[in-house]
Amino acid sequence: MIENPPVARLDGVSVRAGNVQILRDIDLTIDPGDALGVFGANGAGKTTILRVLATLQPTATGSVEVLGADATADERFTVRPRIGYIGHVPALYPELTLAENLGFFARSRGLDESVAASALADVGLAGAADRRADRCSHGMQRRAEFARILVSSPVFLLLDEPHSALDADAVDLVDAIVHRTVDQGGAAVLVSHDRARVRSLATRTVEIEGGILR
Amino acid sequence: MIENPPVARLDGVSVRAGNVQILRDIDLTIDPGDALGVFGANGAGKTTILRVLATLQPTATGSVEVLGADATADERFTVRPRIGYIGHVPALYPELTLAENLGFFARSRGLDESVAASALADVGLAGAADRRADRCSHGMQRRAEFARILVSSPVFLLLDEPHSALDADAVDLVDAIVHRTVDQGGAAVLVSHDRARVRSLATRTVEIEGGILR
Amino acid sequence: MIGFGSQAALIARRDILRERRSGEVLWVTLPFGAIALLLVPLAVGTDAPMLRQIGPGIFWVVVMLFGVFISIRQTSSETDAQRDQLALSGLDPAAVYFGRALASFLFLLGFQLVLGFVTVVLYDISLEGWLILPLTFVIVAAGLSLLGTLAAGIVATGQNAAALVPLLVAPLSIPLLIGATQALEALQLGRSSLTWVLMMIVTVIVLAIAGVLSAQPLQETR
Amino acid sequence: MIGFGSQAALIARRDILRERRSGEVLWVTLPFGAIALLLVPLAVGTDAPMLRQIGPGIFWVVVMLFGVFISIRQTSSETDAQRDQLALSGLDPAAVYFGRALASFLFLLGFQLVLGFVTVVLYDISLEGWLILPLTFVIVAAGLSLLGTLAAGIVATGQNAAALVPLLVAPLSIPLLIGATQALEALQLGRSSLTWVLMMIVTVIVLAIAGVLSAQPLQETR
Amino acid sequence: MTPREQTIERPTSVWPWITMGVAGTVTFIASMAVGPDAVQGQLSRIMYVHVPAAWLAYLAFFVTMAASAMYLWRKDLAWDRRAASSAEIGVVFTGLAIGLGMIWAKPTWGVWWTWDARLTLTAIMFFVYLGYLALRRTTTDLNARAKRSAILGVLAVVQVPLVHFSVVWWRTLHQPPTLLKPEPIDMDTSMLVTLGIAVVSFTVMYVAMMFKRIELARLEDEITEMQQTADVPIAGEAVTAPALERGA
Ligand code: HEM
Ligand SMILES: Nc1ncnc2c1ncn2[C@@H]1O[C@H](COP(=O)(O)OP(=O)(O)OP(=O)(O)O)[C@@H](O)[C@H]1O
Ligand SMILES: Nc1ncnc2c1ncn2[C@@H]1O[C@H](COP(=O)(O)OP(=O)(O)OP(=O)(O)O)[C@@H](O)[C@H]1O
Ligand SMILES: [Mg+2]
Ligand SMILES: [Mg+2]
Repeated sequence: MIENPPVARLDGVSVRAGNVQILRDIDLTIDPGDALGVFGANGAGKTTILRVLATLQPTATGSVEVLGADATADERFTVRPRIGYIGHVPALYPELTLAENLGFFARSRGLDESVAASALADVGLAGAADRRADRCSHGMQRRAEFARILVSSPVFLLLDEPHSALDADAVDLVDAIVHRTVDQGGAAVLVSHDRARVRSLATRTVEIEGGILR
Repeated sequence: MIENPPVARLDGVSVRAGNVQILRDIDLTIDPGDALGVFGANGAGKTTILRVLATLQPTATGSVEVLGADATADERFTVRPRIGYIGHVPALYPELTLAENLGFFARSRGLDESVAASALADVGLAGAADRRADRCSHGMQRRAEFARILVSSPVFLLLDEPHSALDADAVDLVDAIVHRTVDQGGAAVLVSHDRARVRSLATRTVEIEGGILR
Repeated sequence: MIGFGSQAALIARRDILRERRSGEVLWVTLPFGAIALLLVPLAVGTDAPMLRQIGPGIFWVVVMLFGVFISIRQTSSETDAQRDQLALSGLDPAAVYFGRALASFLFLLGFQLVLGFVTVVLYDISLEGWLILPLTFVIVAAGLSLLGTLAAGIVATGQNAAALVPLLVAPLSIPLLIGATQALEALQLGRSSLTWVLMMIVTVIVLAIAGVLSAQPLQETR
Repeated sequence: MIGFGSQAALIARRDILRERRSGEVLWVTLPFGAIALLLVPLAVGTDAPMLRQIGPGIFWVVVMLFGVFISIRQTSSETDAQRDQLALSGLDPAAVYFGRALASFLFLLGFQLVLGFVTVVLYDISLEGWLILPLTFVIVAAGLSLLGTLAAGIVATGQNAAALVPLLVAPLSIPLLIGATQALEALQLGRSSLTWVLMMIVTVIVLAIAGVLSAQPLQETR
Repeated sequence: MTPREQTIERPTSVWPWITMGVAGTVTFIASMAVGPDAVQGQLSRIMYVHVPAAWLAYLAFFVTMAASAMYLWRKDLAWDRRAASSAEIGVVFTGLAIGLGMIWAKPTWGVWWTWDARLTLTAIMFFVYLGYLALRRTTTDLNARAKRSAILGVLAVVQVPLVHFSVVWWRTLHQPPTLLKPEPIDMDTSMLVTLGIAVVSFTVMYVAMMFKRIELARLEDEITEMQQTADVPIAGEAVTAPALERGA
């Protein structure tokens, strides 16, 4: 049996912005089945690493390979729909209802709007489907972001502080989503300050300090 | 000795928005020295209660008294500067540096800009004082919000998920701020999903469920 | 994956829905345009033949300015998080560009119709040769929405880039404006307006090509 | 607490600093205004005497429209969180209103100077009686910034109120516009422009009063 | 990371300078050799610089457009340098045409500047390309800069036909085309020949300037590149542990 190719590989990656260096010489390999916990102080570069893995962040040096595609080449466009990224800030359109937001997302993946409706029900927001996103509480908006993950079932999950703003029930939902993805041969990266919870969920953890991985 | 007047008292308060009821018949008294933990599911109304206590949220029924002032009367304007509120979303001006943001805040309280600089140093952001707020990481922005609290030393703290997005060092900062306020005869309300941490910090806790306090 | 056309339609539907909720074009931009048309006679003096002469020109200038504004506002209100998710969605950036432009195009057509009516009433314009107008309206709306959407994409890539906007808008809106004003005039003077229409069409094509070529690089910069 | 004047100055400084960083007025609005002035002759025809006649009027219309836009944009970009903190800051809402208007006023003065220069060059305007201009510029800038800031306050309170903006802008910008155009003309015709200047000053006072009275209710609604 | 030792070789080629000198001299001699114009007298000699300068500006902006398009297609920074170099030279030529035009306008029309479609549009063209150059100074990231300016470089070229045809569309003061037009040319042969010589010389000058400018641009890019790989502070080190309870 041949070995599975890695889900993502960073090789000597550094990122600069303005006149500061955010990441320095990052080497990192994420294999199928990995659930990687990333810890580190505020401003250390955790979000930036997630954006590099999402192929959204231009790098200064090094090579980035995600789901078999070179992230600096046009190939990245073909793998992006298989990446699920949740950032610090909800990406919903405030004037649209939750159903419309998710429906837009589902249709952009060529899926039916009913998929969106059932994903909303799965995260416990069926009753708020017709509420405008900007009239939903912060935690409800975060939940809707997770519904997006349920709609597209990505193989590579990139979650920035996934447990924040979620109540106890919803936290379990996150864990279930991570488990399911990893069990099906995908991978997940979890950035968090809640070490205890992420340690129990992750298969391994790394620490980032001043832009360097330890 | 006469008894201290309460820091805040809600009496039969209900809040409506559009055609839904967010809070129903809330009775709540917060005394000097109280550190009240507020728990509850996503969308239960926790943030709304904080905004009521901050005199920012119009109520449908009931009476709200904060720091001795009737929150529906013009008296509320005189007590507002003694309230410290941190919401879900940082309120910084993205184009201004952290120092400029805090400096603006300090001067609006009639304080010197040096107070702002030392508050930034206290939250560990002295090195990033001249960085634009929108180029700071999410946790750094949250820290800057706490620096605001250090600048004005409010007697009534209203913190919405204070521990989220903060690293281990910064989390202690929150606890220190709460302790200091409470010890000096002020009061704090902490909304959170992190029950363990807030239980250790709070003098008492309440649970909110579907807009009703239990 | 869904086809290019459905992708563009999806984006256009999203933008139309957002506008319907926020009502910005309807309640802020449209009334402003109408006020502009109303202010001109008050400002330059109510000399009827002169107003008749400058009316169409003023109409087109107002359409031009507000048109670009409408399309810029429509797009540049997007947050970074929304931009990230759109980039990950796998939608073709060129389809996104056309979808946005399509929504703005429809707003602009409506805008032109309302303001056109206002102009005719206020300036007592002769409508001789008006048959060319629907064609001109469509071409101008297309050109301005493509132009504004392109400019908005540039604004969204960061503050330094905002300086590009006037640089792009100035040279590219001029052919549209000249074409629009001259096409009707040529017809009224009994000459052919073909050259003008062609010039506008060429501008629209140039804009469409430019938008398609720049859509991906603009999405990837910030 | 700090005094009313210092509060307003603080807010104005904040807005000026934000503009300096974002460069929106400088890079987007100002060039747009200049383009507008340039497009008019191309659109209405290059008839020199006619241009000389309509030049000042067109200038004022452009100043009027963009002026209100500048002041609206300046304020309505505020987030809910920022609004909450401002309400808690204890700053007097009326001082906040004046501070914002002050920043817009300064932008507008600069805007008028640059566009005024462009107009004189392009339209070959006679500057006889120009001594009234500095006064007019200041009054118009004050009126428009107060008007735009008030309109922005209404827009920021939520979508339904936005429909009120045009109702406010139209009737209040017209006296300013008429006053500005007539004051110079009266002087050039050897008549007194006092009535016109007074009319503008009354409008400015009305706007200031309206702004002060509505500042607190607007801050508290959303 | 240790800072790397890097050096940049000095530009050495001198032949572009020689070519420019020769071409300039040829233009001067040719314009002096031809007899003065019947109507305009000595003033007409301005034409032999005014007109080629305007035409070479057109050419330069077309080259900018083509090179920008090539950059967008190939993503090769060399094309970006070509586009920028050509734009810079085009701006110089436009400025020359405007300056000489103004000098010419004062005695013939009695004013330095007037409302005229060609004059206005030429001025816009000048400012748009000045803006192009200014835009390039706002970013230090080479690829981002190249992308933005390439988009502008392609689109701005619509200015050229606008300037050229403006005299036809608005019949005003400025000379309508005498050469670049569908109808037969009616111009004195000696003047025509002189103009031809001037145009050829200007073209040679343009090519020589391009070589020199592109060489310079390459060196500038190398320096920028070096500055960008140099060591800079780590972003995260700006954040430290909070100092708890000060004084209290
Ligand atoms: C500031 C003033 C002026 C500017 C900006 C200007 C600009 C230009 C430009 C851009 C061209 C190239 C046109 C083309 O072939 O497409 C041109 C050509 C020309 N200009 Fe001027 N010009 C100015 C003043 C004058 C004056 C005062 C005269 C003479 C009275 C003049 C005579 C000519 C002639 C004869 C041509 C060649 C036309 C042809 O053969 O196509 N220009 N000018
Ligand atoms: N204008 C409105 N129209 C309809 N519903 C609204 C409106 N504003 C708020 N709500 C609803 O009020 C409820 C309470 O919101 P609130 O932000 O107080 O919740 P929360 O307890 O803070 O939740 P979370 O834990 O997610 O932060 C939510 O269900 C929200 O959707
Ligand atoms: N354009 C920029 N200019 C200067 N510094 C920047 C820029 N962009 C990002 N940074 C810095 O890069 C660092 C890393 O940011 P990042 O968002 O990755 O941190 P993080 O580890 O996710 O922090 P947090 O725990 O607070 O979310 C921060 O110190 C931030 O200030
Ligand atoms: Mg982060
Ligand atoms: Mg909440």
